[in-house]
Amino acid sequence: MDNSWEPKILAFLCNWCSYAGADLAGTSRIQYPPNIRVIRVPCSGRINPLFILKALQGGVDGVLVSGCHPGDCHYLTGNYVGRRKSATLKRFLEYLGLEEGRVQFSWVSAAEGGKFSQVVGEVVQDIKKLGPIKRFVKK
Amino acid sequence: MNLKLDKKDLKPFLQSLIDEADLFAPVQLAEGVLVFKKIDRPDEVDLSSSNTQKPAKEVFSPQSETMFRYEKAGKQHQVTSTEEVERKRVILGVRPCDIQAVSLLDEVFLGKEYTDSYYLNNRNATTMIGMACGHPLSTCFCSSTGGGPFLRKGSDLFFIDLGESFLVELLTEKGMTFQKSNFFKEANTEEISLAKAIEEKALKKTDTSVPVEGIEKRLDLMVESSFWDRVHEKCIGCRVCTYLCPTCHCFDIMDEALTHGGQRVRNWDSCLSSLYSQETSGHNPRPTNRERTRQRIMHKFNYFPKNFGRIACVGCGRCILYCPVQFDIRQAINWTSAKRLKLQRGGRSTNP
Amino acid sequence: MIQKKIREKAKELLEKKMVDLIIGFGEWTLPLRTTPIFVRNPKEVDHLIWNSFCENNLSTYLHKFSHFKVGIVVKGCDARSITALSLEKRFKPDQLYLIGVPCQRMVDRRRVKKAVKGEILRASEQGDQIIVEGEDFKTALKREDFLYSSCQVCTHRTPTLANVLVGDPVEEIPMTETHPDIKEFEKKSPEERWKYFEKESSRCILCFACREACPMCYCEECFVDSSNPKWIEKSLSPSDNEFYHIVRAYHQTGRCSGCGACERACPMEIRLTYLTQKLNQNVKELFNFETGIDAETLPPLSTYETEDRQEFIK
Amino acid sequence: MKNPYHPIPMIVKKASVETTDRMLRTLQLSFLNEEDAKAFRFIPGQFCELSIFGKGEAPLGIASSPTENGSLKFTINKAGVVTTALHHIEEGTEVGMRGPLGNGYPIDIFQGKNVLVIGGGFAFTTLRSLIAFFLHPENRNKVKDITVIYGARMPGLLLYKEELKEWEKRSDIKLVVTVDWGDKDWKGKVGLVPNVLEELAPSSENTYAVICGPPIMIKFTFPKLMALQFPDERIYTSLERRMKCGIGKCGRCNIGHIYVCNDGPVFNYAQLKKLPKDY
Repeated sequence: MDNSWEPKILAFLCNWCSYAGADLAGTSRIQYPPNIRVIRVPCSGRINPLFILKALQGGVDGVLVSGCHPGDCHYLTGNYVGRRKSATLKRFLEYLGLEEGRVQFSWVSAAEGGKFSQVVGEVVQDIKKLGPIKRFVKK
Repeated sequence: MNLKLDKKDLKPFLQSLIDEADLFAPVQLAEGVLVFKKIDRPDEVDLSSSNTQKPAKEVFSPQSETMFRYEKAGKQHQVTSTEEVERKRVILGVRPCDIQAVSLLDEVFLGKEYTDSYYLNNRNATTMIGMACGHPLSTCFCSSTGGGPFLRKGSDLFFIDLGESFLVELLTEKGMTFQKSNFFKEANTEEISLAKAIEEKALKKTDTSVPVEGIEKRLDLMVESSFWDRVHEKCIGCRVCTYLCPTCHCFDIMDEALTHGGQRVRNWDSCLSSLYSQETSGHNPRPTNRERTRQRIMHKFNYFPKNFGRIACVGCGRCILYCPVQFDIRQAINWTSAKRLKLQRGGRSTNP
Repeated sequence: MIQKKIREKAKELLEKKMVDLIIGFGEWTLPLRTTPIFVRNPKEVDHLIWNSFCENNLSTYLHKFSHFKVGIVVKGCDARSITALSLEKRFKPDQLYLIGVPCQRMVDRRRVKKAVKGEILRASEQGDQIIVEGEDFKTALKREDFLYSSCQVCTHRTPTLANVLVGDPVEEIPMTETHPDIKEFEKKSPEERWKYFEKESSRCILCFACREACPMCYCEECFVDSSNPKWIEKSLSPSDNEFYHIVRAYHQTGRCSGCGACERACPMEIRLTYLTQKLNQNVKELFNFETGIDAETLPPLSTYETEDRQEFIK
Repeated sequence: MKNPYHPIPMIVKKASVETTDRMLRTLQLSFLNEEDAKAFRFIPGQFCELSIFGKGEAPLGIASSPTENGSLKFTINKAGVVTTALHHIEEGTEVGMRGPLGNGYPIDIFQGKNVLVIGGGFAFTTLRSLIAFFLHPENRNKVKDITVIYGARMPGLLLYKEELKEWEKRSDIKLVVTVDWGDKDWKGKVGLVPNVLEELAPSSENTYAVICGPPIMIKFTFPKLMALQFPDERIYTSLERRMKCGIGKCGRCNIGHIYVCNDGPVFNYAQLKKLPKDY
C-alpha cells in the first residue's frame, strides 16, 4: 500500500462530553493523530444513521461517534437510545459486508482528554489497517 | 427476397454488430430478470425469454440520462452538452409491442413545437431489429390495442424465430444495408411457410377482446365518476406499472452537484407518486391515490388519444404481470365498457 | 374450511355493521395469485377466498382506510405488522377487527414458474400439491418445496392478538433454530457478502415498490424524497441504490414482521428479506424482542435498558 | 437544432428585496451573450425556467415587459430549494434561463378593448408585465381603459411600490390598491379584492378581465365578475402547477389533455370549465 495515504475520519462528538474531552486533550497538549474532522452534535442520541452512511458514501474512510458515558447524558437518556441505534447499525453494516471497524463508537467524558487521544489513535490505527474505503463510496 | 440467419451464426453476427455499433439486446440480470443493456460480448445476449422486465424504451429514453455537465468557473459556468450520440446503435430482440410503444414516444418527444434533442439523437442513431413474438403470453393483448405479435411497423429488420434459424426480413433503408451481410442466407420455401404458420398460431393466441374501441369517448363521461372511488382501492401506488410500461415517459429533472461542478440529469418519474404533482407550497392537485390512478388510466386512454389520436397502451401486459397486487388494466378497461367481457380465467374481484 | 369460516365471519361483521368493509383476498385473472379485495356488501362475501396464494400483507391498506372501521383477513405476519403499527399509534383501538388465519405458508409463484417450461395458465391446490397446467402440460408440484423463503423461516404463523381465529393454531418453530440462509451467508467473507449485496441492489430501478408494499413504510416524507437535505440522488448509481436499500431495511429494525412483502413486490426480483431477517435476529439477540408479539412492549429503538450490551463501544 | 433543455446564460444585474417579510426578491437579469438577447422575444404572461447549477430549475413568470429591452425581471417567492438559492444569489453571478415558455396573455385579442386587471399577492408579477407593456407609449393606444385592482395582505407585502406610486399619478390608468389589514401609515384602501371589485363595479362592456392571485381570491372573485356580467371567454387567468421541463414532455402539469406549461399557463374561464377539476 501507498505509505503516504492517510485516512480521513469523521468524528461526531457530543457537545457536553466528548467535544469537551477533545478540547481538554487540546488544552492539555495531548497529541492525537490529525486524521479526524469533527462535527459537534448536541448528543450521541442525535446521530441519525443517515449521517454515518452519507459520510461513508461521500468517501470518508471511517466514522467515529462519541458521547457521554452511560448515566452522564446531559439529556438523561440520549446516549442510551443512541447506544441501541449504534449497536444495530454496526451489526447490520458488518453483516452487509462493510469492514468491521469502519464505524466505531466510544464514550469519552469531558475529563478524559487522555482517553480521547487514545481512542482516536486506535481508530486511526484500525482504519489504516483496513485501507482506503472502497465499498459503498460514490464514484 | 427472404433471408435467414442460422442460429450457429448468431454469435458471429452479434460480434459483427458489436464491432460496427453499440449493440443493445436483452440481458439476463438474474434468473428470469431481463433488461435491454449495451452488449460487450455476444454470449451476454439472451433471446430465449418472451419479453424483458424493463421495456426497450430505455434505449431511447434512459431511466437516468445526463442532459449536460457543468464546471464552475468563478461566478460563471462552463456547460458541456451530452446530447450527441457518438456511435451508431443497433437494438436487437425488440418485441413488436415495444416497437409500437416507441412510435408513441415519438409523438411526445419529437412532436409539436419542441423536439427533444436527446431522444431524437438516440432515435436517429439506432437501427431497430424487431423480433416476432412466436409465443405470446396470456397477459398479452397487443392485438386489442392496434398491434400484434408479428407487427413489423417500426422495425428496420424483423427476425422470426424458426427454431434452428431466424427468418430475416429487411424492411427499411436502414434494414437494406444488411442485404449484403455475409451472415444472411437465402431462406427456402419451407422456412417461409413455417414462419407463416408460427405467425398464424401467434395471432390466434393473443387476446383481441379487450374493449379499447371507443374508450376515449367512454372516459370523457367518466371524469367525475364514482368509478374512480373503487378502481384505485387496491393500488398501493408503487410505480412498478409506470416504470415497466413501454409508453410511460414522464421524467423529473434534477441537478446533481459535486464540489466544482455537476450535472443536470433526468430520471423517470411516475404519476403514481404523490410528489409527482405536489407543489412547493404543499398543495397537491392530485392529493390521493384515487386522482393518481385516474391520471394513469385517463392519460393512456383519454388524454393521449386527444392529443395524438392513439391510445397510449400497446398491450404488452407488463403492468398486469408485475403488479404486486394484481391490478389488471384489461379489467379496468372492461369496466369502462357496458359489456364486461370474459377473460380466459374468470375471476371475481371488487376492483380491476 | 378456513375459507368458509372467513366468509361467515365477514358476513356477520358486515350484517351487524360492526365494520364498514372487509379487506380480504379474492380470486382474479392470473394463476398462482390472488388479489386484495374490499367487501362492503354482505351479499358479496363469497368473493373472499383462502388458499396458498394469499401472499399480500393486507395491513398495508389500513393507511388508506384510516377513517373506516375495517375487518381484515390476516396471516401471522400481517397480524404482527398490525400490532407493530398499533404500537406506533396508527389506529384507534376499536377501529380494526382481525380475522386471523393460522397460516399454511404461501407459495412462491416465481419459483413455481421457474420450475416448469412454458406459461402456466391454471393452478390449483390439491392436498399438499400444487397442480399447474399450461397449453401442453400438467404437472403436480410438492407445495413444501415452493414456499416463499420468508415463509420457510416464519416463527409465528398463528396470528397473535386476532379478534377471532378461523382454524386451529399451528405449531410454531422457535426463532433461534431458523434462518439457515443467514447462517450460510454469514460464513462468507465480508468481501463476498458486499459483492452479493452490490449485485442485488444493482438491479434496483428505484421504483420503491418495496417501500409501498411494506405496511411499516408510512412516513409522510421518505428520506429518499427529501430535497433538503438530499440524502440520495435518484439517478441510478450503485452507491445510491445501496444507500436506499441499507436505510430502507435498517428503518425496519424492530418493526419488521418478516412478511416478505417487499421482496414479493420487487419487479426485479431483488433479495430483500435476507436483510430484514437479519435485523430481526439482531434485535432478538440484543434486546430479546420480536416484532408484533405483544401489544405492550415498545419497539426496541424507542426505548432502552441501562444494562444494554456495549462491548463494541470503546 | 437548438436543445430546448439547455439554459441561456444570464447574469444577475440587480437584486432587491420587495417586501417587508423578505420572502419576495426581484432579480434583474441580463443576457451574457448578445445573440441570445437579440433572439429572445416574449409576450407578457409567459414564463421561464430559472436554474442555479447544482440546485435545479424553477418556473417563474416574467415580471418585466417586452418593452424594457435588454434585461428580464423576475420576482421570486422563497419556497423551495431553487427559489431559496435564488434568494441568496449575489449580484454578478450566472444563472441559467430557459424560455420564454407558455402562451402568454392574448395581447391581440385585447386590441381596442378595455382591460380590467385584478391581482392579489405575489401573483402580480406577470400582471405587472402586462400593465407595463400597455402603458408603454408605443402600445398605450392598443387598448382603451386600463383598470387595475391590486391587493395584498399588508402594505409591506405590496410589490413594486415605487412603480405603483408612479402609476397612481398617471391619468391613463385607473389603479386601486387595497390591503387586507392596513397599518398606521397606510392611507389607501382597506378591503378584500372581491369586495373592492364589487364596490368599483367596472362595466363589463367591451372589457376583458385578467385575474391572477391566490386560489382563495380567485374563488371569490369569479362570482363577482359573473355578477358584473363578464362572459366566461373574457375572463383570463394564469394557472400554476408543478413543472419540470416546461415544454410539454415530462408530464405532471397536465389538466386533462391540456399541458399547463405548453398550452397555458394563460386560459380563459370558458376553457377551464371544460377541463377536469384536477387543479
